[in-house]
Amino acid sequence: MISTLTPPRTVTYREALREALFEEMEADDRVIVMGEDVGKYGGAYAVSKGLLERFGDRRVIDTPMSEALIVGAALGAAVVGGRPVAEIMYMDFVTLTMDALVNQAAKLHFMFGGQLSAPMVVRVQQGVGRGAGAQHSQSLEAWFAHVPGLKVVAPSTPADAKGLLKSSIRDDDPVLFIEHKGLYARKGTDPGREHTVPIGVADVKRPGVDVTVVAWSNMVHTALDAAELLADDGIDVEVIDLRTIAPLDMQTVLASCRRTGRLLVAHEACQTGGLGAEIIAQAAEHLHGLLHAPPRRIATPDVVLPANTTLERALVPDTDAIASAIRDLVRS
Amino acid sequence: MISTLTPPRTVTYREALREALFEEMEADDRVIVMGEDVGKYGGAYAVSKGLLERFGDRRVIDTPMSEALIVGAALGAAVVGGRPVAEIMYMDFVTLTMDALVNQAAKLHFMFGGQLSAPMVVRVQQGVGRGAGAQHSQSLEAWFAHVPGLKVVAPSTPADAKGLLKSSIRDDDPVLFIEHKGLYARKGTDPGREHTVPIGVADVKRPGVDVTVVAWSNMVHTALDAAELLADDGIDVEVIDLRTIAPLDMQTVLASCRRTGRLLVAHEACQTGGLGAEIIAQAAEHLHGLLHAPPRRIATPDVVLPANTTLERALVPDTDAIASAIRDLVRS
Amino acid sequence: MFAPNPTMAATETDTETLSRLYRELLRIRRAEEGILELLLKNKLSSTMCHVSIGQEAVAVGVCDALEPDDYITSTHRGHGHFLARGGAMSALMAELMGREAGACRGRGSSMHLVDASIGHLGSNAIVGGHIPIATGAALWTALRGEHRVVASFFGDGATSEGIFHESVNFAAVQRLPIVFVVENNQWAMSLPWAKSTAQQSIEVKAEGYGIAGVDVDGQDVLAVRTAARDAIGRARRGEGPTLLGLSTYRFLGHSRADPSSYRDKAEEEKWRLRDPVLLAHNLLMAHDFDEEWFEQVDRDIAAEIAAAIEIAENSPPASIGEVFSDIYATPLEGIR
Amino acid sequence: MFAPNPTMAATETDTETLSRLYRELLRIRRAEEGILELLLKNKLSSTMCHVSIGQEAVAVGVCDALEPDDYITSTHRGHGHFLARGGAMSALMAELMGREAGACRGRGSSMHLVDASIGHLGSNAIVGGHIPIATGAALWTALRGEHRVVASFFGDGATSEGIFHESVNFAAVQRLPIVFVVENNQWAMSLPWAKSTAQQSIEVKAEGYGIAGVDVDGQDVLAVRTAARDAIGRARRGEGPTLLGLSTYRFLGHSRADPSSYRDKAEEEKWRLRDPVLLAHNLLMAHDFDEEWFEQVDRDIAAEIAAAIEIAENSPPASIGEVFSDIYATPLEGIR
Ligand SMILES: Cc1ncc(C[n+]2csc(CCOP(=O)(O)OP(=O)(O)O)c2C)c(N)n1
Ligand SMILES: Cc1ncc(C[n+]2csc(CCOP(=O)(O)OP(=O)(O)O)c2C)c(N)n1
Ligand SMILES: [Mg+2]
Ligand SMILES: [Mg+2]
Repeated sequence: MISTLTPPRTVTYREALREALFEEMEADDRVIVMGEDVGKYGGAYAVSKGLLERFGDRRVIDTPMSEALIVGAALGAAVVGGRPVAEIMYMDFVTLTMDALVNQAAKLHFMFGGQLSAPMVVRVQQGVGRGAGAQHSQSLEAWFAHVPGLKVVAPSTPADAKGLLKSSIRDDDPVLFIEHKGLYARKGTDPGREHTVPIGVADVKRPGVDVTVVAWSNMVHTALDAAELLADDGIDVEVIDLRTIAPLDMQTVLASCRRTGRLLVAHEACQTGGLGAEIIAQAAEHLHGLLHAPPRRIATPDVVLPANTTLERALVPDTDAIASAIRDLVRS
Repeated sequence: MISTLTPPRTVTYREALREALFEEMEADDRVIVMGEDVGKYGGAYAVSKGLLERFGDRRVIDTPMSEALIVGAALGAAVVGGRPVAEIMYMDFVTLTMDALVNQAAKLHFMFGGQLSAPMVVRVQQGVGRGAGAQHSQSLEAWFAHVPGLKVVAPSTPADAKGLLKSSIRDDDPVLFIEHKGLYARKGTDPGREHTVPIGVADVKRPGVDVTVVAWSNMVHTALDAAELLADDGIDVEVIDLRTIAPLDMQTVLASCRRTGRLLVAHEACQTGGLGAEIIAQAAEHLHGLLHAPPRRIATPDVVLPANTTLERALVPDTDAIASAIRDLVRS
Repeated sequence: MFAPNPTMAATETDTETLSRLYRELLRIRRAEEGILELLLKNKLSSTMCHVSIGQEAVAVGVCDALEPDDYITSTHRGHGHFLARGGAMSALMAELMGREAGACRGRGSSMHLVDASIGHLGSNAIVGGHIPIATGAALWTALRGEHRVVASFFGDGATSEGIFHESVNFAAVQRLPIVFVVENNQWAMSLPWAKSTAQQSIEVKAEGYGIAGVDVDGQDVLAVRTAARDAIGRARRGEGPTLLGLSTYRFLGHSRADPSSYRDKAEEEKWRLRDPVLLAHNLLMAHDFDEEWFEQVDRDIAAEIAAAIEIAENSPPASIGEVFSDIYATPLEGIR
Repeated sequence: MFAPNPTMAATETDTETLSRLYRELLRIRRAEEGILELLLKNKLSSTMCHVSIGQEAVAVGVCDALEPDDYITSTHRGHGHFLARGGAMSALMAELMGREAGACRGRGSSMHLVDASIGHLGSNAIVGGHIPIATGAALWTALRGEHRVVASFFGDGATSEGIFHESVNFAAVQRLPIVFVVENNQWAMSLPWAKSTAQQSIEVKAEGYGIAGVDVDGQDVLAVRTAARDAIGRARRGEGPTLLGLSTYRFLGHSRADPSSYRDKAEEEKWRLRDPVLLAHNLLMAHDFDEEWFEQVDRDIAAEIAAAIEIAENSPPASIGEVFSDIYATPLEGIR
C-alpha cells in the first residue's frame, strides 16, 4: 500500500532506551545514571552514549567494578531523594547484587513501615546470541518474579522499551529492567516523546483465535515469526507479550486462553523453574476443563550454556521449534 | 501397642545432621567444614557442636564474615581434591554467594569440558518460626531449582537429613543442602550409621487415595498433621515429601496424582514463582484430563515477612489452612 | 591499633557537654536493660534481639557530633544508634513489642529501626547490607551540594564483607562525605578481631583506600566525640571519607541465647573496668556533680522508659491487613 | 606506585633464562596475533575475545617462577596465562574455534580455558570470580601440607570487587600459600586505575591486609620473574600471601569492538615504547644474540601456531549430545 504520508520515524531498541534516559533526565534532575562504563564508553551495549556529554559526570557516574555497591548505592541515593538508574552490564552479574536487590530494595518500603521507599531502576541485559557462554548468557527473570516488592519488566520492542523505561523511572518502587542483547539493533516505530507504557500490563502483539502463545523479551519476535509461518497453514496464533514479569498480568493471559483453549509459553530461560511454570500453573488452576489440549512450555533445556554460537543456536527455541510446538498443540 | 522390644533410638534433626558430619569426617579425611562460627560456637543452630574438638581447626574452619568467599573457597578446595561442607548461616545470606554457586560451582563441570568437578555441600537454613523478619526468614529454594548443575535437597526428618547429608557429601556435584530453623529440635527415628538417602528420590510419607499433597522441609509436617485431622473426616490424604528440590522426582508425584486425581502443593516460600508452580505446571502438562479438580497451591502470600511472630503465624499456611484447602479440593 | 588505657582522658572540660553525653549513655544503658526485662517477660514480638551494653559511647559520641540534617545507617545491634540519633523511646519499645506505634509499625523489631524524620535511614539485619546504602546517600547529598554528612555504623565483623570494601573504595574515589564507623567490639559472634583480619589497625586499613583513618578508644565518649567531629568536619569540607575505628566491647552475649563461652573471662573483666557509663560518671564526679544530680538523671530516664513502655502497651498490635497493601510504594492495578 | 622507566634493567645476566622467557613472550604475542586473524576470518565460535597483547611479561614472568605442581587461576584475558603455564597451543586454538580438541571441548571459548593436568584451574568470565577459587585451592593445599603455591591472576579492575577483599583478607588471616597477581594494565574497560581506587600503590593496599605487597614494572619480564619468585618463596615457606602489583598496559582495545577512544594517544605511545617483547629482544641483542637466532625462534613459533590451527581445524566441532549428559559429574537416575 503506497501512502503519501511521511512514514512514522523508526528507532532501534537501543535508541529508544537512550531517548527515554535523555528525556527523563531532562525532565527531572533527580534522575541519574550510574554503572560500569556508562560514561565516555557509553555502556557496554552503547545505550548511554552521549549522556555524559549532555549531563556531566555528576549525573552520569562511572563506577569501579563493584556491582553490589552499584545497586546498593543506587538504593541509598533513592532513599534520600534521587531517582537513580543503575546499569549492571550482564544479567549474570546480578548474582553479585542480590542482597541489595532482594534483601534491601525489595523489602525496605514494607519493612520500615512505609517510611522509606526506593524509586530506582536497575537496567540489565540478558540472553544468548553472541556465544558469550555460561557466565554471560543466562536469562534469570524467574528469580525476581519470586521476590515480593520488586517490579520486573522485559520489553520486546523499541516503543515498549521506551515507554516502560519512562514508567520505571517515574515509579516509586525498585524496578528491574531487563533488556536482551539480541534486541538492541532491532527497529520499530518511534512512539514519540510522551509515550509511556504502564507496568503490569501485557500486550497482545498479534491477535488470533486458535492458540495463545505467551512470550516476552526477544522470544516475542521468535513467536511472532512462528505465527507468520503458521498463518500460511491456516493456524491463527495469538501472541501475548507479557512485557512485565512482575507483577504478572494473568488476566490478559487467562482471557486469551479462554478464547483459544490452547496455551504455549515460550521462553529463553531454561525450562525448570522458569516463569513459564508460573504461567502454566495459574492457567491450570483457573482454566480446569477449559483447555482443549495440555498447556505446554517450550524453553531452553536445563543445560549450562556453551560459549559457542552453533551450540547456542541448537539449544534455544527458534521459529521452527515454536511453530512445530504450536502445530502439535493445535492438533492435539 | 505395648512392645517388649527396645524402642529404636530417637534423635533430633540437629543431632542427625551432626552425626552425619561426624561419620563422614571420620570416614573420609577430605571432608572439611567451614563457615562462620562453626567451630567453638558450634554453628548458629548448634549443628557443628563438637566437631572442632574432635577434628581440630584444620578441618573445622571458622571464617571471617565473608559469605561469598566461604562458598567460593569451598569450591576451590573441592576442585583440588577436598570435599568441603560450607555453612551459610541463613538462606537470606545466600544472596551474597550467588556468583560462586550459580556462575561458578554449577557451571564448572560442564564449562570446563568435564576436566573439573565440584564435590561440595553448602548447608543453609531457612524459613519462619522465630519472628526473624524480612531478612532472616525467606525460603528461596525455587531459585536454585532453576540453576542447571546444582543439586538441591531439603529433608524434613532426622533420618532423611542424615541420609541426604551423607549422600550429598559423597556426591561429586555441588549440593545446596537446605535445613529449616523449625526442624532442628524435631525428633525422629535414628536410622543408624550406614543410612543414606539417594538424591533425587521423593518419599511417600503417608499413603492415601483421595488426594496427593506435595510438600518438603518443614511443611511436610504441617501437611501430615492436616492429613491426620482429615482422616477423622474420612478423607485419605497421600503426603509426598519431595526431599530433593533439584532434580525433581516428578515420576513419584505424577504416579500418585494418577491414582488420587487431585493435587495440592504446600510450601512456605511465597507463592508466585515458587517451586509449586513447576510441580503444578508439570502436572498440567502430563495429566491433562486426568485430574478431577483443578490442581492447587497453598503457600505464603507474596509479602515481605514481618519480624513479628504473630504476623508470621497469620501468613504462613498452617495445619488448618492446609486441611481446609484439601477439603475444598476433595469437594470440588 | 588502639590499646585501652584505664581511665578516660579529661581532654574536654565542658561539663555541659559531658553531662549531656552521660545522660545519653545512661539512657541507652537503661533502655536496653528494660528491653532485656521485656524479653524475659516474653513481651517482645521477635526472638531476635542484640543489645549494645558496653558499647554506648560509640553511638553517643558519634551522634552528638552530627548535625540535624545528617544521616545515619545502623546495624542489627542498633538500639543505641537509634536513641542517640534522637529516635523516640516509645517508637523503640513499641517496635520491639510489635505494635503500630513502633518505628516500623511493628514489622521490623530489634534489627530494623528507622526514623526518616531525623535522618535515620534504617538499621539492617544483613551485616554490611546498609553500608552501600549509606554510601549512596552520601553520593546523592554530595551531587546535590547539600553539605550533609552520613555516618554508617557497623561492627568489626562487617569489615570482612565484600560490600564494606566496595563501599569504602567507591567513597574514597568519589571523596564522599561519609564517616565509616567501625564499632569494633572485638568479636563478631565467636570470631575475635584477630581472626577477622591480619591488619588490626583501622588507620592502616584506611591508607589502603587512600583515605583518613584513626584508631580511637571507643569507651571514652569524649574521645569518640572528638574523633567523630574531626571526621565529620573533613567530610563536610569535601575532604572525603574517614574510617573511624572505635575499640569497644560487648559486655553480654552476641544475642540472648549466647553465653559467650568462647571468650576469656579475664578479657571480659578487663573491659568491664572500662564501662563507658562508669567512666563518664567518674569524670563528672571529678567535676563535682553530686549524688542528687545523678539520682535525678536516673529518675528522669526511668520515667521516660516507663512511659514509653506504657505507650507501647497501649498501642494496637501491628496490623495484618497492611502486610498486603504496603509491599509496593506505588501499588499497581495488575496486582493480585 | 611503580613509575615505568624506559629500558629494562639487566638485573639478570643468565642468558638461558632470558632466551627462554623471550621465546615465551613472543609465542604468546604471535598466538594472539593469530587469534585476531582467525577472528577477522570469522573462525572463532564466540564473539567474546580479549587479547593480552602488551601484557605478556606478566604471564611469562610469573609462570616461569612456578613449580609444576603449583596452581594458577586466570581471567577473561587469559590466553597468555594458559600458554605460559604450559597449556597446549592446539588446545587453545581448538577451544577458540569451538572444537572437541579444545581445552574445554569447545564449550568455553576465549574466556574459559583450563588444563587440570598442569594445575591451570580455569579462567573465568566473571571478573574476580576465580579469586576465591584460587584461595580455596590454597587453603586445601595448606591444610594438606602439600607445599604447593597458587598464583591467581586478575586485573586492576578486579581489585574493586568485594570478592577480591574477602579473598585477600581470608588468605591473610590463614597465611595461605597464594600470590595475588594484580595484572594492572591501567584500565578496566574505560575506567582508569585512578578512578578504580584512591590508593594506587599495591604495596600500601597489602599493608591494609597485613601481608606483603610490591609494586613492580610489569613490562620487565626479569623484574616480574624476580618479584614472583620472592612471593612464591614466601608462600611456599608458609609466610603467607603476597599482593604482587605488576604495572603493564593493554596495547589494543578491551575487546575486539573497542577502539579505546577513552584513552589518551600519548599515553598509548608512551607504553608502546615499553613493549615487553621488544625490551627482552633488545636485552638479548645486547647479550649478542644474533639475527639468525631470532629468525629461528620466529620460525619455530610460526610453525607451532600453524600446526595448532591445523589440529583445531581437523577436530570435530563441539558435540551437542554431551551438552545434556555433562551437566552433572554424578548423573542421577531421577533426571529428565
Ligand atoms: C551477611 C551476614 N552474615 C552473617 C550474619 C549473622 N550475624 C549476625 S551479627 C553477626 C556478627 C556481627 O559481628 P560484628 O559486625 O562485629 O557486629 P557485632 O555483632 O559484634 O555488633 C553475625 C555473624 C548476618 N546477620 N549477616
Ligand atoms: C563481575 C563482572 N563485572 C563486569 C564484567 C564486564 N567486564 C569484563 S572485563 C571488564 C574490565 C576488567 O578490568 P580488569 O580487571 O582491569 O581486567 P582487564 O580487562 O583490564 O584485563 C569488565 C568491566 C565482568 N565480566 N564481570
Ligand atoms: Mg563485633
Ligand atoms: Mg585492567
